[in-house]
Amino acid sequence: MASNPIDLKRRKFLFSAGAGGAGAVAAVAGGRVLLQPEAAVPAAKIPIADRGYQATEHVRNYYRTARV
Amino acid sequence: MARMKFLCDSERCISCNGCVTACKNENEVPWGINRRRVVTLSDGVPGEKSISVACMHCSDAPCMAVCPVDCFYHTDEGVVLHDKDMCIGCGYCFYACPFGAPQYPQMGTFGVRGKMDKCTFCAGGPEPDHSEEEFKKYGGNRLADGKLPLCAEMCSTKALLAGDGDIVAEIFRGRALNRGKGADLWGWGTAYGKEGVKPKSDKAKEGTS
Amino acid sequence: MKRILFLAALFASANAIAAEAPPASAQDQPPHNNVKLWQDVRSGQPQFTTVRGVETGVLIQSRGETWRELRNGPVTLYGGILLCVVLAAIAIFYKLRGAVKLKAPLTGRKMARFSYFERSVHWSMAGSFVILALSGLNMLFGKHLLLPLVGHEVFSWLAVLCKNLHNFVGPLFLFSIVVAFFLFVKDNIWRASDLHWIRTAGGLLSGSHVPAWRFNFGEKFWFWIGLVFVGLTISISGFVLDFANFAQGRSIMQTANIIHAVFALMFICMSLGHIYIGTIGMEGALDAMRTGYVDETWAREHHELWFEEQQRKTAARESGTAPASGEPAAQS
Amino acid sequence: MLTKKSSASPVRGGRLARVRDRVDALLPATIDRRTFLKRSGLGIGAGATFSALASQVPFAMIGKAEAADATEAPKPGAVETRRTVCTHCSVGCAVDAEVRNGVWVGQEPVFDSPLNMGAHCAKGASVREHGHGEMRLKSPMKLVDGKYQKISWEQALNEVSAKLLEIRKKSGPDAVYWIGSSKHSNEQTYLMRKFVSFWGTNNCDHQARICHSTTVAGVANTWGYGAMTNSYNDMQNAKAILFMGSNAAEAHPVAMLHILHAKENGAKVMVMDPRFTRTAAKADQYVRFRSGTDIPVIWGMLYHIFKNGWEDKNYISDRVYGMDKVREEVMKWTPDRVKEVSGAEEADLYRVAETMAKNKPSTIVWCMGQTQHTIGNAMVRAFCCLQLALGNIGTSGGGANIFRGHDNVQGATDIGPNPDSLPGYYGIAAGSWKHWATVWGVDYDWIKGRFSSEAMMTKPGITVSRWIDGVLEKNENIDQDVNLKAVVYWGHAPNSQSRGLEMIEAMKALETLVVIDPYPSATAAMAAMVRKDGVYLLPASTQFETVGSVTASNRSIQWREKVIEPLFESKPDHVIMYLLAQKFGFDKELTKNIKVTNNEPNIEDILREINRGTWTIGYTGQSPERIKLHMKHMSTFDVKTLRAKGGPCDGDYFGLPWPCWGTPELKHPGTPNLYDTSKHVMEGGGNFRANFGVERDGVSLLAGDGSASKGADLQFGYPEFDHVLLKKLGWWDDLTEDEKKKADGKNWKTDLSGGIQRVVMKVHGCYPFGNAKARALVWNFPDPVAVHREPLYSTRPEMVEKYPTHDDKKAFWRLPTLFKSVQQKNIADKVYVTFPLILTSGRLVEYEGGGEETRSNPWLAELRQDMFVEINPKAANDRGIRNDDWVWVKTPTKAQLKVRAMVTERVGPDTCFMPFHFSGHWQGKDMIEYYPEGAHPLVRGEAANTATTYGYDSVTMMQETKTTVCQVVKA
Repeated sequence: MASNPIDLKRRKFLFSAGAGGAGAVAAVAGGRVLLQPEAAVPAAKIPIADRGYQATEHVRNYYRTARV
Repeated sequence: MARMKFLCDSERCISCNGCVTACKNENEVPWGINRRRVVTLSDGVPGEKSISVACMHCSDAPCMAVCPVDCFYHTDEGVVLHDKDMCIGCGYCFYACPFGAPQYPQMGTFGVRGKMDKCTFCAGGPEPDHSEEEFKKYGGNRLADGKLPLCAEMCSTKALLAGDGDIVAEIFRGRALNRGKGADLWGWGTAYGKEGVKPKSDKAKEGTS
Repeated sequence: MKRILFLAALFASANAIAAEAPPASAQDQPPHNNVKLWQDVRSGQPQFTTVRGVETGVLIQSRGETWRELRNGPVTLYGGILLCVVLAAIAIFYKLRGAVKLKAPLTGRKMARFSYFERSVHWSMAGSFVILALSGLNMLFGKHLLLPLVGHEVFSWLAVLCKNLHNFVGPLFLFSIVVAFFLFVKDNIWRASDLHWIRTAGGLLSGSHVPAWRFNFGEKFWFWIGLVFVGLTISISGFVLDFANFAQGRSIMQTANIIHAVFALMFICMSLGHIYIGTIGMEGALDAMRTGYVDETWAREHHELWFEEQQRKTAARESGTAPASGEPAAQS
Repeated sequence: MLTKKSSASPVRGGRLARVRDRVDALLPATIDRRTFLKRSGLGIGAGATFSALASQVPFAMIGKAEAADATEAPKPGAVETRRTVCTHCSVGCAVDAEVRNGVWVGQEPVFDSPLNMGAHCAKGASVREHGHGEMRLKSPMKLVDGKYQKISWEQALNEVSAKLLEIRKKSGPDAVYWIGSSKHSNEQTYLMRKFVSFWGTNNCDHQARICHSTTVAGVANTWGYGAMTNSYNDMQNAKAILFMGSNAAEAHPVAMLHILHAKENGAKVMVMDPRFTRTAAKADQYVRFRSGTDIPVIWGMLYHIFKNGWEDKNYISDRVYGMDKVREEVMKWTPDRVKEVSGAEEADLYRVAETMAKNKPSTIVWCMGQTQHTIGNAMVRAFCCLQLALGNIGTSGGGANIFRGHDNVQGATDIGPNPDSLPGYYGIAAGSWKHWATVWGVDYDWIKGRFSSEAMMTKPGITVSRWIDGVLEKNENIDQDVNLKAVVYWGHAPNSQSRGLEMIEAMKALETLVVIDPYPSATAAMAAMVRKDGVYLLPASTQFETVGSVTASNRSIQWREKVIEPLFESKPDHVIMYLLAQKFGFDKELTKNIKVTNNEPNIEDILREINRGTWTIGYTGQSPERIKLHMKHMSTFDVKTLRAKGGPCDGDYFGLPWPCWGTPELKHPGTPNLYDTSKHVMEGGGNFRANFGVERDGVSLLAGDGSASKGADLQFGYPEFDHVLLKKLGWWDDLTEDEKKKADGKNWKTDLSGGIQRVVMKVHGCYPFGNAKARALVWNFPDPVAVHREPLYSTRPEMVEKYPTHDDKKAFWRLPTLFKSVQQKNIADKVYVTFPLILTSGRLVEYEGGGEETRSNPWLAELRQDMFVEINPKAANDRGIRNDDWVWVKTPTKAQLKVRAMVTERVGPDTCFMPFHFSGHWQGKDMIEYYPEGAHPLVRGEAANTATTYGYDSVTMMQETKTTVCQVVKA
């Protein structure tokens, strides 16, 4: 997981302290296990995951209404 | 990178509590936890003003500064998030936060102040975006969806603004100019004047942090 | 400057515009300015809100900032320094002075100093104190010292443990303090001999023996200032924080927390002295609290007046007469 | 894994994690929602469900959800977005509902909506909760031995219909009272009127009676139509905005979006109200006056306007009839007299009047503060006169912006169950019945046969505000053969009607009470408190569980898509109507033009039938296709004008605000602002209606020269069009042969071909209903010029002497109605001594109407947990009351309410305010034991109307709730 730079960006905090979190937390086994394959998916194929703010159409639309 | 900010325009806020329920809707926070609230000043007399308040995602966040386990972190956009797995429920962030943002389930019961809960700017938490754990612990993650906090998006009079600090400021500036004569702005300036007018450098720093 | 940043975050952008706004005409229309609004905001007085809870009507509680500055500043810094200084001082003292040794050889004759109950109370007090002190120190310094070493996951686990131990052991500590008070109070009442002890600083420096009753002034100081005053202060302030279910506001909790931290640090420093003198600092002292018995030599050298009194009592008991009604009475 | 929210668990369901999407996506498509929930509920945390599925599905398929969503077509389990409209007030806020596997998992703002631009108040932001509705009535129930028991739909329908038929047989159709709803869709509310007509009575009504009936009557009689003239959006064009008896910030919060925008652009906002409301907080000027003295206040303003010559003289001479008579009355209201009666200062009124006169276009807003009075109709007309004097009606930015209450109260008023009219304000004269009989495709005589007599068929029914008297009044005093024996509450809250103590007696006296509602609990609990049996509860679906159109306050019609399938065992109202019609034996007639599938009458067919028949108010052009197109292309509409620029709806006004004349094919764009002569009729222009003849006492009622709408062939006043006038004008031949056949002998209202409207408008630019003057003098009302009359319960005996109320009426909406005798008795009894405080009521932003639905919503209920009374610090101190104390509010009805005191400056020292949304406590006692199990609202409190007093408007039977008296004592 750590090989994915996008993952790292937001999670570096979590992992900075060493002890790997991913496996350990898998309380909801299904959910966690399922997420493993995602690391293999190239970043381009993940449209919005693990990203913060983006000035999307939705956001621009919101700004427009706030100007009224 | 854009710095996320909230701004409540007290000239527009009508204390309809839309932001409060929008938050509950998006994040399914339980009864007793209010990540956002609306406070009305001078209630019922001329000069009445209302302000919606939640975690402001401070640049120099007091919660972060006092947390004994260091469970807070800033995202790249300046959103203050925390890790509930680490939170020990000590209440220090609640003492430190001027806005009363931190909330605790079952607060008040002996020794078991639960894990702190607060506004996430609809940005979830440290778990993978949209994971079930993230939702359970922190609620929705709209930022990752290319959206903004629902409270601001749904504000009935667009009083509560959220988003890129520069754009939010520009929107507010437009309104202020429209209101004309600086009538309402005068008060804003005075208030900040009393606190010591903030030097431009700080403003700039904040914008980029 | 840093201090106002967080407030500025609230209305940051408004601020920038305010500077540009022409203020003149607005001043002609007082109702249109927001001075009152900002005064109300800054006042910290509760205003109207439909959200229920403690202080939900307060928009900005500024004292948290003071609390933060005190806690993260002087309390952490000077508290830490103080702890280090005390530890260092003790270490240096030990190096220079060494343990207080008995001058005379042991007699082999033991005399009872602490009953089983007294020892139980002491050790429950001591034990809970150690737990509280360590967990408390972890709350204050852990993130600076321990966290970088063990990482977030381990530290968080530890911190949860510490916090819960602290919260639950706290009341136990108070309970043992109260019991200890009633148990030991009568032997801690001021006596004329204490003055002598103070004048000679307990003979620690000179190495000479200063006669004392059951407890010397050092112990009495520890009892009254440490156990009673500081202990109760910590306990009460701790209870304010522990039992958050009486709708106490933040400002009370902030004050309580600072008091709690300051006194706790003081207490820890004092206790270091106590622990030192009760263990490696003085030969035979630990035995008293461990076994409840001390050697007659030890008793004569450190608590001569008490030793003599005990001897008289024993003699009286052996000769069949009742002991004197009580030491204080005998003394007066 | 449970996708349905549970109030017990903090964060279950809701916006589901993407992981869950995939799991859901894998469920067989045939699985129904309930089974799914049930099954998935077993495996909290994905374990059970997932492992069962994992064996069937290769892991590879369970990839990243986003990737899958992006590359593959939506499959079952994917998120679908459905557009609906908030059901909580009349602003018409659009809502995008995100649905997965039939579960409403997300709510998104619709920034494209020109009405609300994504904005919501507390209620709108929480509508998703209604898609879960744990506290709803879940199955039909029946009261047995004082406890509600679950029964099947079959049993419920059989028993209900048998009881009602038995009553019909025994006592005639007028013995059953049908209370419809302003929360029904247009189609349901229309079907309800038709349903009640086929049952054979005019005894039906809905919320508009106690909401804006005085407005509708007053305004329609002044200038033509009983509706908001402009729109929320159009208020952005106003230069001055006056609120009186309206608290938009709490009752219509999203309207404030437009209003504050206007304010920021320089409009002056003024609020005149006995209470300093949240709206007042946003005003530039606030004037407090004594509740119930609106007419002196308005006349006091007009006094300054006339005195200073600020009135629009040309406008008055061309477009207003009888303003001289108004002037006579107004000039009697000198400032000192106004001050004596209302307490409003001369300087304040002068300033408001000047602001209104010098900042044109200026608009006014009023709501229930104006309407719910014994002289509500007159107050409303006084406001009309103010706006007519200023020439503000028929201009963009001006107008009378009358904010309606419920989401579809406008639609229900237009085409719903009104006791005095068939859909479209056609009235109930024989001709009206014949018109609708033709549209419905049934024989007029058959309908007549359903009624007990022809006389009853044309006699307005009892109003919802008075049904209790229809039960309790002595038989010889009522104007129908029998007393009411059964009441059907079909989407109405009992606690919104006054005189709760007597309502309980009426409920006790009924033979049968049927409640059809998603949240019938207030009615159910009240009934169970006094009865052992004879009550049936039928679970209706909310508007999120069906489709249909809804008319916002600005007359725009929007389409709601079905968000979720009906929850629990509930059924949509029109399905229940059809099922009951089957039992009553008129289902065939009811759905003659309407396709029925699985007992569900087709909503679109119903709307088309409405389109075919409602010519009077132009509900004819809004075909389902056009409305849906608008919903889809919201972004093309301009926020300020509501007009589409380009796109498939080019030129249309959003929601085709009625009147949208002619057939859909005529493509009339709708009318954004009524009576606006600056626009061509085919562009939404218009003028005042010629509805009251062409002359009176030798004075022409037609408009002056040059005051016709832009581009009209007739640039002067003209009467309404019929086949005769068309022929006289030589326009008859503009009709097609087919149209001629249908239009002959008809007028613009009854010509089902739409030819008359087409020719008059499209070819000649004229307005179908003629061009006349507005009436400042409404000669057919008790007070042709509005005069002040004190409320029946007044704290000012000397004022009562000077301004006494009307004389009692013997038969008024079938009931004797008291005015003077009550007022005089109160003076004789010195009620003003025992009850020295004025009691008024109003809305809270968190709740709506009777509040059962919103008080069952935890997100809202948490914010308002106690019923309270607002009391001024002075009044409180005099009584030793402190903030948050429990107090008793006592009224002359001998009712006493135990509520919290809210000590506040919002009200003056002589006034108390209570919100009317609470119920569930009865004079100090929690009624929880009387509720059907699991269907009690989370928050309960005293209903304000348990304690309200007698008093009804002299025209519409509107209840008086805004000015009565009370005493408050510490509990």
